Amino acid sequence: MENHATEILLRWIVLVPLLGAALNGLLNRRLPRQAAGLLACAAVGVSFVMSVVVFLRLTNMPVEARFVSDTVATWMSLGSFRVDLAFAMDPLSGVMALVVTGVGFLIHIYSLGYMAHDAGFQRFFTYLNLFIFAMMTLVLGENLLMLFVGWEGVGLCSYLLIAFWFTDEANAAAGKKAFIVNRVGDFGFLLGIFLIGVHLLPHMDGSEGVFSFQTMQHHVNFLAPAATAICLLLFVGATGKSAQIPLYIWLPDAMAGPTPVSALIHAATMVTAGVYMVARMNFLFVLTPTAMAVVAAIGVATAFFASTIALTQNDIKKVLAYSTVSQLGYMMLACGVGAFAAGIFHVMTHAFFKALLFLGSGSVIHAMSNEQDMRVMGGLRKKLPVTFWTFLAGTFAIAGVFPLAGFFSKDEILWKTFSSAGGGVLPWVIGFLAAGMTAFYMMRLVVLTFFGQNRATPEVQSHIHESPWTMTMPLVILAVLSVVGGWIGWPHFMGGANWFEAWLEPVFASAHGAAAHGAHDVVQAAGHGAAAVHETAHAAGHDTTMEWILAGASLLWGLLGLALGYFVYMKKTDVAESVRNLGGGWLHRILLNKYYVDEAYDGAFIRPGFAFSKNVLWKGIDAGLIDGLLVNGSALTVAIFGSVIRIFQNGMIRFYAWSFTIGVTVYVLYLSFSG
Amino acid sequence: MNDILIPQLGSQVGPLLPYLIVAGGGLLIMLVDAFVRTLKKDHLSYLAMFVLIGAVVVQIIGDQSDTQLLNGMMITSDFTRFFNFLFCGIGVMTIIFATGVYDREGDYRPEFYPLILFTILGMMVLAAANDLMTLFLGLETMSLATYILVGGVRGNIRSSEAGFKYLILGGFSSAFLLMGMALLYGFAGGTGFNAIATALDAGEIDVLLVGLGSALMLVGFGFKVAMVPFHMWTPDVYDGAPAYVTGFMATAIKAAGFAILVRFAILMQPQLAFAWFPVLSVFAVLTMFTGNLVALAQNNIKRMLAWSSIAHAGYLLLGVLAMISPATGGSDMMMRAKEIGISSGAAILFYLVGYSLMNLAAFGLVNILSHNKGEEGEDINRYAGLSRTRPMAAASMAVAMLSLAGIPPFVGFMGKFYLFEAVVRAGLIPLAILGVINSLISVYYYLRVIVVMYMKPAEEDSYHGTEWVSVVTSSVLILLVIYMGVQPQAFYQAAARVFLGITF
Amino acid sequence: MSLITDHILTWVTFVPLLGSLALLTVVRKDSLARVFALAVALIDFVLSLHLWVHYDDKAGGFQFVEKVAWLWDGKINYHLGMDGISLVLVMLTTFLGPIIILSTWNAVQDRVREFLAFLLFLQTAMLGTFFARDMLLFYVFWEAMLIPMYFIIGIWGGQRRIYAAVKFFIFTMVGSVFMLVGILYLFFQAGSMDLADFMQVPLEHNAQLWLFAAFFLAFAIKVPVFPLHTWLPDAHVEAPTAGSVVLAGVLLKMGTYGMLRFAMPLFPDGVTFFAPTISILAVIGIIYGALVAMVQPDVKKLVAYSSVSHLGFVVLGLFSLTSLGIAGGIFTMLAHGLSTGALFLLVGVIYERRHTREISDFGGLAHQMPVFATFFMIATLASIGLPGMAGFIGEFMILFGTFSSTTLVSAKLMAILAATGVVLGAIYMLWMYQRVFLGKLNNEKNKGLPDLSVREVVVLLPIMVFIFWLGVRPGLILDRVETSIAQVLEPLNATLLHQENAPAHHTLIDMETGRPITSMRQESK
Amino acid sequence: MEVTLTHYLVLAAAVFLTGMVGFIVRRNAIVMMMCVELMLSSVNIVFAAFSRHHGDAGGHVFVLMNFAVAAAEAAIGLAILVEIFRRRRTVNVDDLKALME
Amino acid sequence: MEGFLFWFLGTLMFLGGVMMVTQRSAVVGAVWLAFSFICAAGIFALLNAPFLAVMQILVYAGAIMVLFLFVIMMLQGPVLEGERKPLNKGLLPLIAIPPLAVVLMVVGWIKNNGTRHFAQAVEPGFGSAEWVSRLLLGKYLLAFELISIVLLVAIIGALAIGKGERKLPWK
Repeated sequence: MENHATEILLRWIVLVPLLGAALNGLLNRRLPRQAAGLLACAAVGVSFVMSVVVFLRLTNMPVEARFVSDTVATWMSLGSFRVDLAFAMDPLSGVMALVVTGVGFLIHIYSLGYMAHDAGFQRFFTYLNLFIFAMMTLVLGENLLMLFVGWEGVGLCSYLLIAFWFTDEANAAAGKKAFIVNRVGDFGFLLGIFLIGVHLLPHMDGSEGVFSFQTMQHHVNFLAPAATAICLLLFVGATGKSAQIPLYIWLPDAMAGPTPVSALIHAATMVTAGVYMVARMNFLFVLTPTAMAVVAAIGVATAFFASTIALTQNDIKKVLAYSTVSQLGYMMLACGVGAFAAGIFHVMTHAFFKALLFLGSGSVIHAMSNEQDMRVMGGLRKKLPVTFWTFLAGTFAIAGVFPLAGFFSKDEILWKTFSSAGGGVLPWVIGFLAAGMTAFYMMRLVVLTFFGQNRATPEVQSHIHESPWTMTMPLVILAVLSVVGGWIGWPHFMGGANWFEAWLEPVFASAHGAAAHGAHDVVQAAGHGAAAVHETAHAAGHDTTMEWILAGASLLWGLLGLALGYFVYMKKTDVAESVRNLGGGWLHRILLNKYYVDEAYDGAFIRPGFAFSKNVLWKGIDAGLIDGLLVNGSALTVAIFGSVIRIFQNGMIRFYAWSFTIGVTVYVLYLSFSG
Repeated sequence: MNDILIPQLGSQVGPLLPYLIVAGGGLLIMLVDAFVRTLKKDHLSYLAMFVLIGAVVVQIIGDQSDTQLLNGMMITSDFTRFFNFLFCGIGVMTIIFATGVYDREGDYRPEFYPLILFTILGMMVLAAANDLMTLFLGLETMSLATYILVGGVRGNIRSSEAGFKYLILGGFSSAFLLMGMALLYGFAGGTGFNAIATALDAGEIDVLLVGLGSALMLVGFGFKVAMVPFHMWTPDVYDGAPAYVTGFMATAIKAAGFAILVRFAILMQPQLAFAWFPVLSVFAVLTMFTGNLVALAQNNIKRMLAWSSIAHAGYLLLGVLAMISPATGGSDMMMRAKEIGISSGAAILFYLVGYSLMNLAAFGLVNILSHNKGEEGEDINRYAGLSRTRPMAAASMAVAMLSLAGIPPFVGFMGKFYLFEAVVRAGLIPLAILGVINSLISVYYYLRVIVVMYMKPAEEDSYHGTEWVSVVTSSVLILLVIYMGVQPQAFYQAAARVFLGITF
Repeated sequence: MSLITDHILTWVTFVPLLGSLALLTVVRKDSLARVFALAVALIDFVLSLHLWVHYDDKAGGFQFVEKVAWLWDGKINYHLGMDGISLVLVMLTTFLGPIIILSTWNAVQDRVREFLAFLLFLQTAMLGTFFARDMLLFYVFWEAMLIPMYFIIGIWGGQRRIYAAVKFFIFTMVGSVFMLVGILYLFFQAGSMDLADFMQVPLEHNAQLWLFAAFFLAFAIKVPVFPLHTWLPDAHVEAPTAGSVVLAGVLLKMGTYGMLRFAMPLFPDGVTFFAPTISILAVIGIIYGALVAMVQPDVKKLVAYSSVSHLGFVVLGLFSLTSLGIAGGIFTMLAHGLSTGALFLLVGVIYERRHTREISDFGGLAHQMPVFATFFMIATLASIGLPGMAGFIGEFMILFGTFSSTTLVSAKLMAILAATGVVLGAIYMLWMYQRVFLGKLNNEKNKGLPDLSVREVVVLLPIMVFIFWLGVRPGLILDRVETSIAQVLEPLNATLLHQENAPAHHTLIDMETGRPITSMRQESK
Repeated sequence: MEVTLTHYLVLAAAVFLTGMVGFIVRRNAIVMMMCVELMLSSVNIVFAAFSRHHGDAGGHVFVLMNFAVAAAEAAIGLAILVEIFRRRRTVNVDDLKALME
Repeated sequence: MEGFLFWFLGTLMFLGGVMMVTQRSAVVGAVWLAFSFICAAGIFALLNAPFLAVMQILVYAGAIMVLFLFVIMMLQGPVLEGERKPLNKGLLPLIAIPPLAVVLMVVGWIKNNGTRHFAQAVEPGFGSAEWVSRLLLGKYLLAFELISIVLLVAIIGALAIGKGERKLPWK
């Protein structure tokens, strides 16, 4: 009975935010601001509590049976094809649920203050709740299609929230861009789903959902032949949602939205959905080294590439955005090398410190009366103490300073990259360099913002003030989390238990099980997967020295980066200048303009597409060919025939008589010749 | 060498009564018009209608036997009775419409009433003909009277011209018809259809006499039903004649023409296959296309309807083709021949009735909507906004147009359905396809009238007519059009019964 | 009561006609006429609910059958019947009926009675088309539909209304006349106009191809399938709002319905022969429609072209020859009817206020009319197939069905190409939304536009509700049509099975059991 | 030499054609009507010839009918022609241009 | 003898027709036509149709042609001078097509089938006035009655058209 109750909770975890959104949305202006805000926060809070309850229940269950599911109804059903409207929680989704609702709750609180004076207060919280609903559907969805529902839902919410201040054309455009780019990714995602369905449907009898994760895992051997294709297609979707190359372009623009949105959606939760999905489908990914390699490559490339751009940006949020992209690259890299646990671990820690950083920057922007350009900031250390210290914590965390959260997750990822069969030295090196750059540009950010003299107009300066408690409180909490958050993953070689990995073990172990009795052509893939796990599991046992060395190296490297950043932008600013002008400054220009990728897309696809559609398809084929030539043409031909015949109707009796006789003659001749 | 047979006449008066009534009525009206001084406007029309209705009534209560009268000069059968109904009905409608504009300057024509009665008499005789001579005389009675109806509008040069054109070309064509008859007579050695039938059954067919003869007769009939290339008089004459006469010609005379065509086709089965079928199929297709294509270009509604009537003649000719189509081989050849004969014949008759209804409705409205003075009188654009000034008339006109275009649920569609069904049944699918293509083309110009009436704003000189009798009459016809479109069964069966007794 | 329930189909079909006659004769005042027409439509809807309740979808087949001899003593009958496929479309029709009438409350001020009469007449014709089981009856209703629509466009339409009306009429006629010849041929073969007897006619290969072509042309023009679509944008743009809604909501479905009901089961050879070509055309239509919609300056025209794209999906689904694809096709018919209907209603709302539909005349409306913007957003999302809304289910099943089809040549490629339509859909709809509703409200004329009135909300709300409801509980529809689909396509399966590339399980025959899926459904219970 | 049926038929044909051609070439309405009369009389000859050929009376009666009909037609035609002449002062059919496309 | 008469009358009849057609003056044309009709009467006579021959002269050459001449005289000038401009020579080939075609056909047919003789000799009294009139009132009574109607119609028509405007009696 009791567990039934907890199962029922699952649907409410998802629905309560929806109710909140509905109430807020319908009542809208009629609802006083405080009420609206509290309603929203309460909704998220409740679902956070419920998530905790269910999560605790999981912890009480035996390791292999940690799975709670709640089937609401049959969604689609036609013959052997069936999809359920169902939710489920296992260790993986449990973690995600906690992160989403937890961080989400904090950011709701924060928004109370941040949006206090905004006209669309109620609308904002409607969207936020809606987002939590969608995100929870994504996380708790029991099958791939439910996940897809959430997937599209969060896309919609991000669209709505990016374009929240829609009166500015740019914001609207950014929102649209985000949605469409995501759609491109979803295109691949859908095809992946189809491919799965095609291989599973024959073996269904309508008693179980086709796309249910359990079903897929159970019949994984039917999927094995197409594993590579499926995984790559799914990964296309992931690149869209998690802003990987080549579809990352929407994320920087997405910063047009209110800062809490950037924190919640475009840093902490939604963008990690891709990683979550890959991890979720790990049992399939491990069967295909190719796909894994691609994932890893894309991930590490993104990590490096984005951080180079971040070096030169002047908009405080843009810097954070690109850093987010590169961090996401790390997560993908982890998944790519089979270290799903590490990936998810980084998802969590990153959620903490990146949310923190964004909220901090929000607090700064708030103080600077909506100024985002770092070049006119500076010297805020005194004026915004809380913001400064929490921000600093976040910076060290992301830079991977021991013993902050970032250190553990990032270090583990790098180590796995180095050690596991899927990885190697090259990816490690690249990731390592990226880590250094991360530290550097974060320090640059901090220095430009908080140190030195303030470069803003006196009028602005006069308004600078520390944010209200509703905003600082979440900052503090998140700061604490980003300090201690990593400890649950304290690695073995430091004598920790790496509880986090152990917790996720059942989810990812099952993958290898499936791989083991998969078709024989994927055996060595399975072997590799097994090897990876084996290694992670017993790393503590033998040669931890290498691990120590790498950990130390990355720590030093991080510190070095921080120091360099501080040095360059605090003491010797001319150095920065000279670097910028390196080689005629072309390098800097390229980085500043993000490698001109947007322009490239624009020139390559968008403009030609429109021109083609307008001039060739519409004006040319539709109006010209079909309507003009075929339709009106045939009509004209008929008319012409008519008027030609009219000519004979000339009113001359004698001509009539003549044609009459001609008719007769023809007839007579025909008769005489036909016999 | 048989004797004078006045004594025998008594036995045959019964079946002859309708004919006698119409003839006598014509004479009576003539005398009344001549000698009764105190005539009021509608008296003559009442009288004429009374005569026609009387003829119909007598027809209904009279004997329904199939007999040959007057030494086989004519017959009475369901066939003739059917057409007598049709002709008399059309006559009544025409008289109503004519009376509607009776007091218009130039349109007062007391001679109209006797003449139309004689025209109808001629048609009735034509349909009942069982002898080349009867056929010819019926045809000429009809034609001569029509020449006068067309050309007799005093003070209207267009009418006179139309009349003369019709007359002189009619004479020209009847010369061909007569030549054909002469040759056929030469083949059969007798003018009676019975004689011809026996001669045909007797075997060896003289190709020249039969083939050329029936060909020339087809030419003659073709002239009457406006078959391309013998159609060219049609638009001009329809245009020049007063609208009510045009309506009468477009319906009654066409019906008469097809009556005799069908009659003759049945008579000559299956020898016509070689003499008529190939050329007639070409002519039929030409007729459909010419009619529809030229109608597209018309601005004058009477000319438009004239051309459309040519097109409809084309559809009907398809029916005739189905009737005479060389029956496909096989054991059940005779069976199929009969089946096809009945279905196509019934289809033709049904179509004639439906076509007459909708065309009469249209012409009745044209008759009052357009004062018959010169071209601009019938310019379609003068109907602009009619749907506001005279909704009833506009609605009736619209339905008539849709029905003519063959859109369900109106009789026009049902007629086409039966007709094309017969054509397909006879295995002439290409012809059926050409037929539907034509009804497609026709849609455009029929819709145009509706467009003008309903979708164009009214102009000040749009329409000035107050005559309501015609409008009501047309509306009644329209109700029939709809009813027959929804419940055609009874009418079709009546039409089919006509052919049950006939051997094909 | 039994007087009604025994002839329920007749009642449902002809109640609107009675209403329109009453409008033309008895009811004289415009205000009264509106109420009256609305009442009639509502009554019809209630009557149709009886069908919804009493239709037994497990049994399938044709129910509520009525058969009265009409012509040729029983060879041609007044024969009505309804199966699941008809049912859902009929419900759509009767559901939209009152909404449409309510939507014209203020829009139409000129000749109100005629307008409403035509609307009701149109409804009768449409319902009859869905119910007809006798080919001639079907054809009569099918053609009769043209008349009211022609007048609605031509009299109450926009600038180029006459051109549009005539174009609509002629285009549709072009197809149907050839179908008529085909019907006549079959009638000659079968000796009866009854669909069931048509099924029995053994036709040799070539005849099937020709007949299929004749039938398909008629339906393809109605759908419309590329490249026969050019009448649609004109008709939509010129038609008054109500006209556009009926057109998009129901009329276009006639084509796809006809394919499913007649063209496909009657001529299996034709289907298998033409399916590749048709699916290519469908895919072209999807992409082409989307691309052209993208560059339209006129909102209504944009929606019109989006219809071309959506119905491309439907056609693709039908000719994927998989139960999934076909079910998805039917579902999309509904979804499209709702979402596009809603879109046209919304465009009508703004047109009523501003008398323009040029996208460039708008911008920032969301600030001025938030409620309107919200409704429009929902409709937009529904039409781009956001999960959780009706559109998604249909598109997903269609694409999945196509993707998994083994009978269709290069099915996977088709599905992939078609899936790009989903992306394009998002592009043109959102771009339009952005230009109309977002940004600054800088056009003076748009300042002070009133937001949706209560009536307009009442008009739109039911549609919105159903958009979501169907999105979450598609079973509502799928359970209804499942059996019927299998039954409609039995003959098709027979042929497909006889071909060497026999279809796999997930077309309608299950591979293991060899039984049609319907039976398997039972066993899964 | 003996005169056969064919001779008469050929004669009739020749006369018929003469009338036909005349009808087409002449523009004088009255002459055209006379041409029609010519054609009719050629038909009469055919009737008479066949009547003789079969020894059947029908032909003769038919010829008589043709006389009457020809007369009637001539009467009406000339009447209308006079009516036209009143207004147009011409009987040239090419001048009858009131009715044409 | 018969042969000579046939050729003589036939040729003259034909020539009369040709002359009628080719004459520019209507009056002269009418006279030629009358001449041709008279020859036709002779042909009738050759065909054992004395009654027809007589009627031909009375009705045709007599009544009808007189009617024509009367009208021609009435209309005077323009008719006498006939067509103003001569026939367009360019059209001749077009006009010649039908008759030539027919001629060719007839010739060809005669070539193939040769000539046909009259079937039987005629019985006495064939074609006599009494013989014909018996038929008219006997077998062909209907035709006789109908022809009266035809003539009646002609009378009505001539009157109606000939008479000028008619006033509405009730106005």
